[in-house]
Amino acid sequence: MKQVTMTIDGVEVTVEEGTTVIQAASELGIEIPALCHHDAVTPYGACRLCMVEIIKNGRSRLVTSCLYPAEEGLEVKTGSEKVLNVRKGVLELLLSRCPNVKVLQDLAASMGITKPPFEAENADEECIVCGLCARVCRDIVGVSAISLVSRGTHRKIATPFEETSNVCIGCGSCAFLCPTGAVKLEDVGDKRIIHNWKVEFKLKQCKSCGRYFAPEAQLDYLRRTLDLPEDHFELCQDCRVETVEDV
Amino acid sequence: MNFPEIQSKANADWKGLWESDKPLIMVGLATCGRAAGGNATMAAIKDELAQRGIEANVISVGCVGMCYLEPLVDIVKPGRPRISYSHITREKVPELIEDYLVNDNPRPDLAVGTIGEDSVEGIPKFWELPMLKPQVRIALRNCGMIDPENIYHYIAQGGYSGLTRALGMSQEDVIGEVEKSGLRGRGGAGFPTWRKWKEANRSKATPKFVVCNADEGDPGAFMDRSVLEGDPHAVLEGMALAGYSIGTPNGYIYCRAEYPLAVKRLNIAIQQAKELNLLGENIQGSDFSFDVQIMQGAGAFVCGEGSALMYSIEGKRGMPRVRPPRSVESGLWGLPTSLNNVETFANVPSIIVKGGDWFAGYGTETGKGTKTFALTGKINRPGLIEVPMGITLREIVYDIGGGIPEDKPFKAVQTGGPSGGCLPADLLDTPVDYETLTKAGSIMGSGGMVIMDTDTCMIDVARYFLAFCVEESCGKCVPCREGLPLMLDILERISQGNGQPDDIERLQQMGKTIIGGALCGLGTSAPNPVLSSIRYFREEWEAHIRDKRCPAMVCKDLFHYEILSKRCVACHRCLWSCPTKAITGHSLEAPVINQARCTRCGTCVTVCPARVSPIAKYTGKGIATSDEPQALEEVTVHG
Amino acid sequence: MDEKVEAILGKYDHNKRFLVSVLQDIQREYYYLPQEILVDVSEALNLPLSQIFSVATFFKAFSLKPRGRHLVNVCVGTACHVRGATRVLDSIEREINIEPGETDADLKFSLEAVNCLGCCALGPVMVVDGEYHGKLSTAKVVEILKGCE
Amino acid sequence: MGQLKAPSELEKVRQDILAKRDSNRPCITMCSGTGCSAYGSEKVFTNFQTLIKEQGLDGQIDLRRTGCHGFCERGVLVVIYPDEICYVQVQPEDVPEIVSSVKDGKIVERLLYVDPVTGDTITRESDIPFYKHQERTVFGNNRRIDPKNIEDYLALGGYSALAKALYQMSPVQVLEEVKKSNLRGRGGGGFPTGRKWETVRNTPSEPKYIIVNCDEGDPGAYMDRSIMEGNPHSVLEGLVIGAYAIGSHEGSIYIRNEYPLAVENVRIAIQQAEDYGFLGKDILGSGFNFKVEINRGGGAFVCGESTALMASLEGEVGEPRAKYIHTAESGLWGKPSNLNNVETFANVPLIINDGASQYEQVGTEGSKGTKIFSLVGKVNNTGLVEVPMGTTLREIIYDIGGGIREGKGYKAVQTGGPSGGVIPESQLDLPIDFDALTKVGSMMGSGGMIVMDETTCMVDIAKYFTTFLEEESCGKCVPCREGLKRMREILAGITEGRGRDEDIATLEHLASVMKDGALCALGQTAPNPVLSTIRYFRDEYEAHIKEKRCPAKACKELISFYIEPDKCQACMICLRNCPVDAISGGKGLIHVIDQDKCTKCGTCLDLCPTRFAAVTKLSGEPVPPPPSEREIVREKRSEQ
Repeated sequence: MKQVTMTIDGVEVTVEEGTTVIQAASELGIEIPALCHHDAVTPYGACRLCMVEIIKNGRSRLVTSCLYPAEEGLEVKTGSEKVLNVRKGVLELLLSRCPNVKVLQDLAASMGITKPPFEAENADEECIVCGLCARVCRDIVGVSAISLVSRGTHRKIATPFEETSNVCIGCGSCAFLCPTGAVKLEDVGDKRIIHNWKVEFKLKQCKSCGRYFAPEAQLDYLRRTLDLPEDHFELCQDCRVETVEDV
Repeated sequence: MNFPEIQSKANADWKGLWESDKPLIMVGLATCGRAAGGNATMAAIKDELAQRGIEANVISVGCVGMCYLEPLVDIVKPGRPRISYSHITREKVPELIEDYLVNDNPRPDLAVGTIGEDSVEGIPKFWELPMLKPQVRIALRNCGMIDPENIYHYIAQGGYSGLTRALGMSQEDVIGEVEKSGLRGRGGAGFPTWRKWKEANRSKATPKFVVCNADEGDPGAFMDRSVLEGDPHAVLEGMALAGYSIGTPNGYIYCRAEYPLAVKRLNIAIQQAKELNLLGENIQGSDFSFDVQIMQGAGAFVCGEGSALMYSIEGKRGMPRVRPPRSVESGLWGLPTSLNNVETFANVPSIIVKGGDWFAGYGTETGKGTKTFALTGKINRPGLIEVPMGITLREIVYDIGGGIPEDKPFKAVQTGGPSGGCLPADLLDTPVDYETLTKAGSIMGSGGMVIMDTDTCMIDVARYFLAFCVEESCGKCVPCREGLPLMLDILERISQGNGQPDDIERLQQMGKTIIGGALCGLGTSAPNPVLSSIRYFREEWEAHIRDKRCPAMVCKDLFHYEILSKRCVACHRCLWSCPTKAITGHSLEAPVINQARCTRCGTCVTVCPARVSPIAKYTGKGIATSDEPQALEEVTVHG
Repeated sequence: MDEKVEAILGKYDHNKRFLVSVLQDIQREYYYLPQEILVDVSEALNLPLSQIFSVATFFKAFSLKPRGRHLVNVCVGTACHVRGATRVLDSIEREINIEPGETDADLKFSLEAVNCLGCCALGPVMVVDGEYHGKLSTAKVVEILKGCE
Repeated sequence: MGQLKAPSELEKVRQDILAKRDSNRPCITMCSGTGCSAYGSEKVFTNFQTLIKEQGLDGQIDLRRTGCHGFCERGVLVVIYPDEICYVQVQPEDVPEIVSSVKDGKIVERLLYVDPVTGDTITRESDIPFYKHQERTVFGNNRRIDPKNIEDYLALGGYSALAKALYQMSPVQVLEEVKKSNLRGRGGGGFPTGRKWETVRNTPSEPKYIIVNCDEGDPGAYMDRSIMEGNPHSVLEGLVIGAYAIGSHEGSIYIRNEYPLAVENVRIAIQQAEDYGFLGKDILGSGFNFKVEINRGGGAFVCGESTALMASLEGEVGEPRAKYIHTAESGLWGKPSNLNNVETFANVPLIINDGASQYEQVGTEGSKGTKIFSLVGKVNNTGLVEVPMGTTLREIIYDIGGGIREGKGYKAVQTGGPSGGVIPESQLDLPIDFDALTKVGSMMGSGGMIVMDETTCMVDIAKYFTTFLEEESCGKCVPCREGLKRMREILAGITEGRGRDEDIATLEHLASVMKDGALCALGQTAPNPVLSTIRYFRDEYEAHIKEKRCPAKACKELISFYIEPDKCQACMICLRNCPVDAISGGKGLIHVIDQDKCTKCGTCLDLCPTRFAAVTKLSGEPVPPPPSEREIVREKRSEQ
């Protein structure tokens, strides 16, 4: 694949065409903050934290590094005054929305923001509406149990009609990717509960050790998508291993 | 019927087919077409027509060579040019018939191109397509254009007029034409065809034999198969011409058992030719008689070698013998024999009809005419092509082949099969003919051309071909029987990460010895893949031996997979589908690969749904522990 | 499935890209988007229900709650605003005591505040059951609404 | 009517239509735009129909419904040809008188337009100042055409530009012509149309899409609606020419669902155009194919943004995406897509017919041609006006608009809708074009022009737009979603008397974050209304914040209604009509407003007879204590 060379904060880097600026930066060990971005999921450009300043044939411009593709001869500044102003402003807004979310507090602190400048509507709010959960559910897991609903300030993530989802498989990828811990998932005994989607799943029990190791719905989904044999999930992730000799 | 009458009938039939008020539908049903579901398509077409009560002529044709477009269906509608449609699977048939035959919408979105004078809006001209424009079709002239099971189709294209013309010429004149054409053996070595014939003609002993070598053993080459399947009469006519030139009624075709369709079509063709007295006793009233028998090989690569082939026709073990004497003096049953390969024969009729000078008009000083290649490997448009000698590899790879998939960098092209070699990117502008290829360390061979990108490991390729030769060696001579396995052992240990510093030199030494000492063509060329690989890709060999690295990440013992947790969504598809249960981890965790149990089968990579796959490949320093991957070279596998 | 819905879907030959139009037609038919019908649509168009819900809640024109017999659209476009649309809206709210987006208990009125009906020259404007009323005053509004049965 | 297969056939059809028509025969035309129908134009029309039938006048008097004339202020508008006699504010009951006057070739004086400024009566439509100062090249035909009848459009030379393009020009020539004309997108951005077309044309991928943006979301602008309703064929013609130029065979018209009449008329127009062979296969026999479909928007301002619009065309949520790859290269279904707004397309036939050099004559250096504005708000003659680029605001507001209502003072004009800004008196002589407006901190936008007088509060306006945008924000990106929310909170605070000194600075900080940080144009331009009001009316902000005073007396929480005792005639009107019974007093007793009960609905102010004008608004000053009972009585006696 075609290679392109560009400079990020003065350092030159060569990457495959199609790589995004944020990926290129991380190859240089420059970590650009981002909350709505995850390598596995198609970039979205919603949180605006990852904005960087690019200089292209003399003209400077702010772009989201999670979306902007690496270009030959591109000059990128990840910490210019303009960039920091936006990043700071965004963090102020996010912290004011969710004053009690650790990730945001830390990021804010690193930008010198000590307390939320605006009053929170609901101090317990943890969701920043980055949409990662909905996107991973639709694009990667492939069940589309949840989606972004309504718009503007009322925007939130929900199941259809905010009722119990009948397609959710309880895989928990939404919780796994959620940057703020807003997706509340817990395994209790033989049940997995995801409170946000009002769902409850029976966990499969391991024939050998008796541990409840994964939601039956998820295993069933995996069997269908990967077409695996009926009895493929009799043993848990650990016990199945003992059935094979090391090669 | 005399030949003129046959011809006029043929032309009439052909005209009737094309100028009939019924649509003409042609389905590509060579092996590649069938593999792509051509038979189902054919059936579906017949059903659909029946259901709708549409009258049409439906025929099956051979392979046009564009395997990547199969199944191919051509439709000729009255008053419209012939339109080629690609990927017409069973499901697509109804809509195509509905739209084009019923509603006269030519569906440019499904069409590849139009063949013939007029054009259709939105559809390019078939022969103007980038992959066809640089091609010149002589041996393949009829492939995909006619029904190979209908001799009249062949005759309508001017078939057998070469033979009938020759019957009015002296043997010397016929050989003279072939000499003028500069035609050389297409089987690999490139020995001038006319000289074989002249010598066989001169030699006093009788009976003499004409043998067609259709024992296409080179893995990844299939042009002989396509010619036999798509235009069997061209080969028969060529053989008859050879028979006439050297003066013998005896023809043999030695065909691989793996080519049942070719054998079937040859049988039909021979039958039809005999019925029209274009083969058999006193062809067209002349005193020249010629008959062809088909012998089926039993799948031994070595039998591609002349002497071995003839032994096996005689019913003996297919082992080469020392030469001289060459087979033109003492071949089959010790009698004068002219052995040529399929493509060589397929060229002859045109030479006789259009003249040797016409044929010599194509190609280079040393290599006249055209050559067919089976273009395969990491290429966008794999298939069968026929190009004038002297065309550059670049033109073949990029103009005709459409370049490398995903725009990956070109790494090497392998020609000549197990006897050939790999040429690197900086030789892309080499004009293709016998001498240049040999000079570059490969050979023309029968026409296999395998394209490789940066995901191909040259050591692995060399190992593959060497293993092939070890398999196929007849075991008669020591250098081949004993030497090749020793070389193979060294390659094995190199790809396992146990290479010794002097292995490269050792391999080169052994290679020279075998080339010098082996008995037949198989042995003397078997080291080529290794030697050319070392010649052009030495640093890759050293990476394997010195750093225990496989840059292409192919050699299973030299790379490993790891799951980067920050890229993982914990969907556990990989965990549960890993065939060796090498992936572990609990629900809501990013799984981990147990390197001891991982067999590098890559299943995890294929099932991972992530946009940027979290499963990274590492090579070098043996198996790394996941806490120090940055110490290693990482290649991200794009999901 | 309801043949009315089937007909609507047929009109757009079950093409999912016409989702918005489909929903509009359904709303015209039922005055809102009944849940069970959206479920049918999701099966018929083979679209995830979550996506349909997402679209249905995104666009203002759609209502997931039943609408009243009379739909009152008040223009709150700029031109109307500077000519006192806010006061008009207040008086409407007072009259039928529901807020924009709401429907009263006995399903008589639904009130919507629309960003510009494109009758800026007549502002303030409202549309009751498809009929335009221009140059409104608080008094005139009350009179019009009283006229609804 | 079969499909036309050659320009000659088109010309023939036109001749036939003209032949059928007698230009001397009186023709009653009536505006049937949404404005006039709101005044009951349908009733007027049916009255005409029945009357003409009853009196057996059909054949002698033609009757025609036309598109919007623009002078919505004075609807229902009726114009009698050939003399172009213009009647305004026509009521159904006026119809008989009009009909008989037409019969006897007389004029109904009382229905003629009277200039509020000069006071003289005007007969011919084009002499009315509102029209006189306009140059109605794009919009003018509306009033001559029955939008539901393609023949009217053909009669005026319709589709000749298409014929010319298809038969006398290559696609590239068409493209060059449009480039040469310097036509800029009328949707707001003002991007050169020709250049956009060129990019789409030169992007190798197929198919290419061309889309009409009729999702007119800008509150206060309705020119696209009026063109779509009044002259849909002019847009279709421009669309097909555009398609030919860029090599597209599929188009879509994205139109607001709130515009039912426009949807209906364009649907009919498409049908007719297909019947005549101006759309569909082998257009005018040229071999060029183009089909168009209608998509109705779901009512989301953000869908005016190209990427959001295309997303919703794909059946997705109308959410914008980053435009690092322009829609001209990868838009609808990832294919090259060209999006222009209604007015832009309507300009194209003119350019092709008269040639770019002709077109360029009108306008300024950077902006050629004319622009349609919806002149609304506190101005006497509201309606749609089309003027050459470069006309000054003063000309538009005073010459055409007839000045501010009720003799009040001009304060500002707001242009560019929610993405634009306000322009103060000091800029009244600004010759308006794309660049000039941007320079003064506003923008052209789609052409909304809302005039504001001294009673309009600028902080309230800023709050209005911010609230509007907060509702319309798709909510995808943080700066827009959260930023607008906070801005609105602050502005609400200011207008409700809770303003703090640092508020203005905070607003400016939020604005900078949104300008640089927001994902799409909606968010990036969202702060404009706030910034431009601060820029020009900072004192008004400060009055609110420091003195808790609303100079315009508009902010409810900062004003109180007060009945001046010496003016009150105790007429009981306000008392009876107060919706919350906040007014005490009675027959002969001076009325007093109970400030605690008062909801400030303003009914008392509206209803208090102007000759008394006893009700006033106070702001920033205490409400005088109610006079005691006794005084009231003495006051009363002394009057007799």
